[in-house]
Amino acid sequence: MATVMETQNGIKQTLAYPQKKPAPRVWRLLKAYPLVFLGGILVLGLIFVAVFAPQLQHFNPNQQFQNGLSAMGGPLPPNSTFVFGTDDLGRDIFSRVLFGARVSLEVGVFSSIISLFIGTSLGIISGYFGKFVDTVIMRLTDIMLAFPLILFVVALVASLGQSITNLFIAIGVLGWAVTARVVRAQVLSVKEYEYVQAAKALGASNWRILTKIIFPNIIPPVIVLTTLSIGNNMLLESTLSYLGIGVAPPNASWGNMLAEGQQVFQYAPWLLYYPGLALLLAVLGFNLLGDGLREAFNPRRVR
Amino acid sequence: MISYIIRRLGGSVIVLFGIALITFILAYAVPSDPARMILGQHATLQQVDALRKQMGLDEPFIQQFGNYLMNIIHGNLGFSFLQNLPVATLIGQRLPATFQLALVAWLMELIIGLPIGVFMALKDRKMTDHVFNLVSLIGISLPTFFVGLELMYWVAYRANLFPVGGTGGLSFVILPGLTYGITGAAYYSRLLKSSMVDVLNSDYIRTARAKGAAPLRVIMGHAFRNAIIPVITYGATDIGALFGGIVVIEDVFGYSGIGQMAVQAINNLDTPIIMGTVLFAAVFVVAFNFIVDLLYGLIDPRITY
Amino acid sequence: MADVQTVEQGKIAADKEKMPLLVVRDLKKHFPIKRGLIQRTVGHVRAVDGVSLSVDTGETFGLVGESGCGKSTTGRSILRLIEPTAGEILFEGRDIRKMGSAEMRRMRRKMQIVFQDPYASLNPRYTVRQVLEEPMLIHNLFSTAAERKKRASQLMEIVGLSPSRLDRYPHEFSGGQRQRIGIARALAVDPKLIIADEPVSALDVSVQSQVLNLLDDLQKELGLAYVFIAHDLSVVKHISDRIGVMYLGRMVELSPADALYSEPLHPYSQALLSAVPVPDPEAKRDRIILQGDLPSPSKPPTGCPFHPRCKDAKDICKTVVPTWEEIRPDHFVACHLYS
Amino acid sequence: MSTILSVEHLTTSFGTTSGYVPAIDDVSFHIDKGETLGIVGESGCGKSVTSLSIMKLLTANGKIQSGSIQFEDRDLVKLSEADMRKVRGNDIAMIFQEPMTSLNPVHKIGKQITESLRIHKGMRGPAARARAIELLNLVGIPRAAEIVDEYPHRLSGGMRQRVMIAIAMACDPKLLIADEPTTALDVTIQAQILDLMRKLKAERQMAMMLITHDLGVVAEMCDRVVVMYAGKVVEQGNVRDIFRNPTHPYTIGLLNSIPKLDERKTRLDSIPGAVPSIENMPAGCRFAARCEHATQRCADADPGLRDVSGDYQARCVLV
Amino acid sequence: MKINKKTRLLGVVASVTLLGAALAGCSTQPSATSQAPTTPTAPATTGAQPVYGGTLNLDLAGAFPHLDPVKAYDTTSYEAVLQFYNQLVTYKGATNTIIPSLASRYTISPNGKVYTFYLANAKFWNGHPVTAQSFITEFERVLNPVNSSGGQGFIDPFIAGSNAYYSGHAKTISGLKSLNGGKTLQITLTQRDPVFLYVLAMPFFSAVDPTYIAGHSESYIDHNPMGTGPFYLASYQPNQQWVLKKNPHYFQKGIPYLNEIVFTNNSSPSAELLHYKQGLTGLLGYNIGGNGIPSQDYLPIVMSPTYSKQVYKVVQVATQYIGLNNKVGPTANVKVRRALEYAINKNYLVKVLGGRALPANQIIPPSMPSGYEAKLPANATYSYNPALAKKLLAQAGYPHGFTTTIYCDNSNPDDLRITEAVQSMLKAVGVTANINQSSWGTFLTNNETGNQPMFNLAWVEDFPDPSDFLNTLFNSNQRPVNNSTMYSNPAVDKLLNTAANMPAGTARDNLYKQAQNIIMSQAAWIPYAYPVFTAAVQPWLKGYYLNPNQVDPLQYVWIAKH
Repeated sequence: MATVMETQNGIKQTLAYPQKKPAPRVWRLLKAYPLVFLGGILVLGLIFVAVFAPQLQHFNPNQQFQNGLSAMGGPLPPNSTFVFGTDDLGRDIFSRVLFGARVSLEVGVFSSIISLFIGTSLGIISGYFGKFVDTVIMRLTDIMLAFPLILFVVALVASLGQSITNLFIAIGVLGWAVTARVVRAQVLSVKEYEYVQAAKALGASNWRILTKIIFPNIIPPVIVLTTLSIGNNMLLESTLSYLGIGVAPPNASWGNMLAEGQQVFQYAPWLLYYPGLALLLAVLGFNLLGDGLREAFNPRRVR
Repeated sequence: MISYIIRRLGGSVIVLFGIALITFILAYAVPSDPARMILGQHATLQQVDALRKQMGLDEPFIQQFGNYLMNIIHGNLGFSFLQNLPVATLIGQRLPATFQLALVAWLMELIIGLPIGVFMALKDRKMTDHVFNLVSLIGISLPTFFVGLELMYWVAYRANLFPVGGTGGLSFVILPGLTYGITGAAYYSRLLKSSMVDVLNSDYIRTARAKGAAPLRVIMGHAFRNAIIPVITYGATDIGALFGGIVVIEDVFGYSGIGQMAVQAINNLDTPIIMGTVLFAAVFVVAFNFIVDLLYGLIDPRITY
Repeated sequence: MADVQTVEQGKIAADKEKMPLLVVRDLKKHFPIKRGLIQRTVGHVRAVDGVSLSVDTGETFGLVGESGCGKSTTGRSILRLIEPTAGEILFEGRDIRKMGSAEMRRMRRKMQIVFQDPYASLNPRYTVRQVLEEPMLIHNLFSTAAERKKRASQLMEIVGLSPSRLDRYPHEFSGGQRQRIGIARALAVDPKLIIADEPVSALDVSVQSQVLNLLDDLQKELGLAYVFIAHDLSVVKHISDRIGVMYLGRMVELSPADALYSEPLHPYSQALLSAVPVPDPEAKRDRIILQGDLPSPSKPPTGCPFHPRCKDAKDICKTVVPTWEEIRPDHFVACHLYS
Repeated sequence: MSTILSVEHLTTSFGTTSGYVPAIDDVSFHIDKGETLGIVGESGCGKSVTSLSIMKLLTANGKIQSGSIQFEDRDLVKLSEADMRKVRGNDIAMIFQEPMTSLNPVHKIGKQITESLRIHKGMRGPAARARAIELLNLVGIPRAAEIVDEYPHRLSGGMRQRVMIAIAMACDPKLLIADEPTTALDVTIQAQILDLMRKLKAERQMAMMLITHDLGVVAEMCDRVVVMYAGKVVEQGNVRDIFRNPTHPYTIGLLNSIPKLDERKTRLDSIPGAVPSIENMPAGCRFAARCEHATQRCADADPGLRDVSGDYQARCVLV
Repeated sequence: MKINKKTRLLGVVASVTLLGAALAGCSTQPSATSQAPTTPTAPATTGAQPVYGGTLNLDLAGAFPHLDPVKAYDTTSYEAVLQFYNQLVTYKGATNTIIPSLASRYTISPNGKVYTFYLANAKFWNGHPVTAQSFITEFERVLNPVNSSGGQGFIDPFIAGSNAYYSGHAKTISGLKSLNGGKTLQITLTQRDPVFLYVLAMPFFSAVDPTYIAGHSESYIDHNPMGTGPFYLASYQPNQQWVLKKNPHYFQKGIPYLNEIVFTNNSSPSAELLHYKQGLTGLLGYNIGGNGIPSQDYLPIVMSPTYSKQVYKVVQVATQYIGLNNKVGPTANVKVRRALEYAINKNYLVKVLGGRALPANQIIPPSMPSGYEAKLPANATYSYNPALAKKLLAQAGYPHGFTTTIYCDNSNPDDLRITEAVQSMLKAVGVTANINQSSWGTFLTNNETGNQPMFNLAWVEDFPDPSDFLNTLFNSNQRPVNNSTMYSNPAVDKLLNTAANMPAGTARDNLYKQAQNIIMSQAAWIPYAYPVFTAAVQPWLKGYYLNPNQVDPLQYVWIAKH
């Protein structure tokens, strides 16, 4: 939620008329805000791992190895065969971490796209047409924002049934409110710009103003918001897995690996650390990138 | 002012109605039979049917929702299937514990977050800013249960500084609170930083400096109160949500608060509790948003109602 | 305000053979103030409260007044960028307030606007060419991209910019150049009337004169009519043929430009003129310093709106709204001193 | 007349991605006691940077690179931040262009006026409040005893600028720096404020540095004037001299491009082109590109400030 | 009854290990020896002289849902009630032997229908004496439909007049008589009932104070017990802490030893483990009917040389199995079911459970006194053989396997792990199984439709009799609620129905064995494990033992100097 606020804030800044064109600002941005490099590298790394997981894997991630469990039935610590160790079903953690990247990314991206789509549409409608429609949509937004998100997602998944699709539908359907608010605020302020007035004076239709002027202006904050929300949703997936309603087994997501790992963390911390580190880096990557993009879209912050 | 409050309350009622409706639809859709849940497996089909009738589960949706609303208005949030007590009583029992934890968690966030935010604003664009920024982002990027488990193991068990878990006095809430502080402080620090940077660039700060005010005076006397407004907005939603139950952390530390009850209810599909806690948490969020709107008037004299 | 109408109508009737391009009659724009539980409208901000004027083809009508007097609202209401509350706006004899949205859009080709802020009135994401071609696309003026580009280059030359810079973004231009682009955009549809809303207020003196000269040249070449809105009396006086002085949503004086300077009638016009700093250290100054601030347009004073600050105020000024009268040929004023 | 402030060869630069770029370059001028010095120029000429350099209130990326600012017996450039704080608001006060944003919206007027009294005079409580009311009366605010407990948003722009002046006057400064004090105001309100400033200055024998782009304001208010262009002083001297016989082509162009009320000209003179950007300053005369008299030698080297007469200099080869 | 294997947090889920019969079960308290093939052993703790006093701290995973004996049917409540209330009879130590309790002695009429209980001289905490009415009131409460008591089915219609009372046709229960001025309670049954004494040992049938019951509301009684038990509830903070104090007037002289027991609500297994390691709590895995040591804590305990010595174990009278639908889907084909039997590596599953189970090969667990077969006929015996499984699947017409769904519930992390392991084994023979995990309530509702193709479940005895497994779960008249695999075989039905009316003995046992052999040969279930209950006990906590019937020994334990 804070990201929202911040983003709203950032948007306020983005509203200022850019003194400089965004493109040449990129290298200045990198200099002024080096962490965005790190974010970009982490996100690219994540995408790479997700795409090439089958090539990088050591074993089938879902295969349970008889020699993957200790005599007592416990997981094995990292060793020469299983470089990240095994989990409590004797599966190779390394390969599962690789494939977990896919699932986690999928959940993060698809749920964000859903909320992006709903939120942007409603935000534009609300902001541009105002009046009664605006009141109704904003009230709906208030309602969504007042819900305890985790409880609600959990209850929704419980009703829909547990599956990866339902998971990102639930996260996505519940996450649009923030986007809608940000988009609406952006539409409202862009609407007041003199160049919108100018277009109106030139005889541009509502549709033209909406698509050619307002829409391009809401893209930057929405990109920032979406980037941040991908990371947030990956994190949310891990929390939901912890609560027992994450991605359906046996598919590995970092979330359900962590959830499994937390059960034995006192005995076998590697079950927690490898997926935990992977998740941390990925979410951090998106946060850094979103942060950097916010700076990039904010003309006042790059001198 | 009065009419603003009334109007605002009216809006809150609509929001709460919407929440009740969505919650009810959700519970209605849950694939589990409340009568069977209450009676257990030994009950005969006749017994179950009788109870369904008695509970009004055979009535049409609208009627059931109407009953539900009437009950809520009378303070009756329903009856837990599994714990055999009114949901309102159960929430009431856990409320003090959750309040205590929520308050400490929130304070932790502020204690960690706000000073870092001010510091980052002062060191804007310097190396230290980047370092703090990275650290705070790492805080945001960590799953709370991960942080909780690590704190439990290292701080409570290994260093033996706090109880490892359970419910009790203040010492029991420090670690869960700290967990929340670590993972949540970054929102505050970053929010405060960005609004502080804006404020520090404003004309009236230059006026204050032109008067010869020292940096501390400029920051605390002039910038802070102006910069804190967006932070308060977030803080209200945050503490509202916290009061409604700190779901994951309560579970990690085995802390018997509302969040833990909600998690257990979800695991068992004890729908009256789920609905009750969702509604309850929403009430807090709505209430705190309301309070904040009134608070703005105190902080920012430009706002009148 | 009925008088206003009749007088203006009289003027129109007199000039029947020469129909003005734009006639505005008793234009009003009231913004509601909402309060209370059900957001009842408890009052109105009378931003524009009965303004009448006319502009001939090729003429510059200057509208001057201090901030909040309603001059910008008047300008935008004329274009229906803000929907007026009441009044008639006749453009070439047709009431544009009665036009449907499609017809209105076509009408917009003939009336254009230039804004104050050259930073905010150009879309930062468009190149100058896109900015200039936008009106052509809206009105389907040319069928091919080449034609549009040719016209855009032409426009650039007209406003004194190099067509080679067509593909640059607005931020790559200086303030004065941006204002030229804004003018070029307005010209793209071959308008007959341009409402220039504080077009030079954001510009430095040396650049301001360039833009004023450009507007002058364009008028001569293209036969444009301007409604020139500004707070700077010397600029308005320089460019305008006739000037209307506004105070608190009303027109208080309307006269030919030179007459307003040489013989301002309304005490407010006199104060305004005397307050303009003269760039001559040896000039003689008989400054009238007005007392107090502009009253709120939501609660305008009774009678003459200017009476609380007027040095010549009489008792009647407090209660009776002065009528709009033509004291001298083409010189109108609303003041009890002259009735 | 003794000099109160003497700026010598002041160069202030701002850090950009392409290194430090001077915003004002080798600026020298002085202000005598009780005198009003006007600094005039168009946007970006460095007039505000000059005033902020004197106050040492530059933003984080700006720094004074060379030169001295002699105020009475001290060189402000060399003062520590702590010592500088004792000067600000006490010996030198400043008012700004935007009265709407220059007051802290969340503090009452009284608190904002008394703040410098608390900082510099240790005055607090009823005494400070009484002084605040006195100051509000001084700047012509009606109902001062009520206004002192108001928040800034309740006041109009003109009133706020009066409050800003009251704040500046609080510690009886020896020098008042007014940075475009009336630019954001309406012309009738501007007249009120200029009137007030003139009155206060006369009463208090205070020196004033008036920064403006409006030659009319300079003509009305100032004794001497410094004309700046693109970070350099191009001309300085007595107001009458400069307005009657401007020497520098820029000053001439500027004066001629203003539309004047008392003449009806069909065409204004104007200066062609635009100010060079701070990052691409030409090596020679910075005005050369826009100057009708420019020759190759103007482009080759900066002509430097040249004496026209005793207290009158211009930076032009024509001198 | 069906159990979900995690009752730690659950109330209504009645996973009670009921009525271990005289010979059933095998506990591994210090002196006991095991009957099961490979029962783990536990350390010895007896020997020293008991010490009085002290406070025992215990972590409690959830609140006590009920403290009213009428309602206490879940494991947590069940054990709590045993601290506060006494019954006519109870179990002796770690055995399944019934001994008198509040009844100092009892007689049974030769026809087995009339039980006479001579009451001991006991008092409630409030000083009121225990009389026959104390029990009659409780029986009436159990039979009162308002209370929806889980105990009703155990005495109705076995006690004379119980059904008339339950259905409201009688104001009293004719089979209950108070004799001898309330000192004697006589119970008349409608027919001979060999398990009646075990029924009476259940907490449902505790002595309650009629005046207390009359004076307080049901919900008050449910949270404020008034019994005769060894401990009374001194104070409680809802959901946080329950403080039990020693009853100084306990009718059994010499016990309890402890002054105080403090239950602290702590649902975090990680914190529970650390508490135990810190020595703050006396036991890890309190609540015998529950899970014992939480599954996530088990490995850290048994892998540690120190703590592994402190582990107690007992094999439960229960079977964990994968149910295969006999009516719909590919598993309706017996060849497919038999193929799947060969696909499951039970030893691996036991390993996944960390050794807290014995591999299973039949429906009846070895801890059952009768019915367990040392050697099954060849056509009912399956061993892990994926190659054979594949071959059989091909023969059944599924050379490329098929896609199906395994249902399981979410109440215990082990459920999912086992299901995942099964999923992986099925994959190895070409069968793609999706896992549908849901809450216990949803699972159960769904299970009882008889439409789940495959499901992971366990069955724990109600009665130590093979009928409780075979008749309840495989008789076609039990479809679909209990017989949710939809197994239907007239021959088996006939065997089961015949056996139900036979006197106990070898002839009857053999019928059950025949039935089991047929069922196993038709592979209705894949039984995979007999669960083992575990607890870790601090070395300074003496006198502890595990009784298979959930009678926990808190009144007998004492704290040694440490």
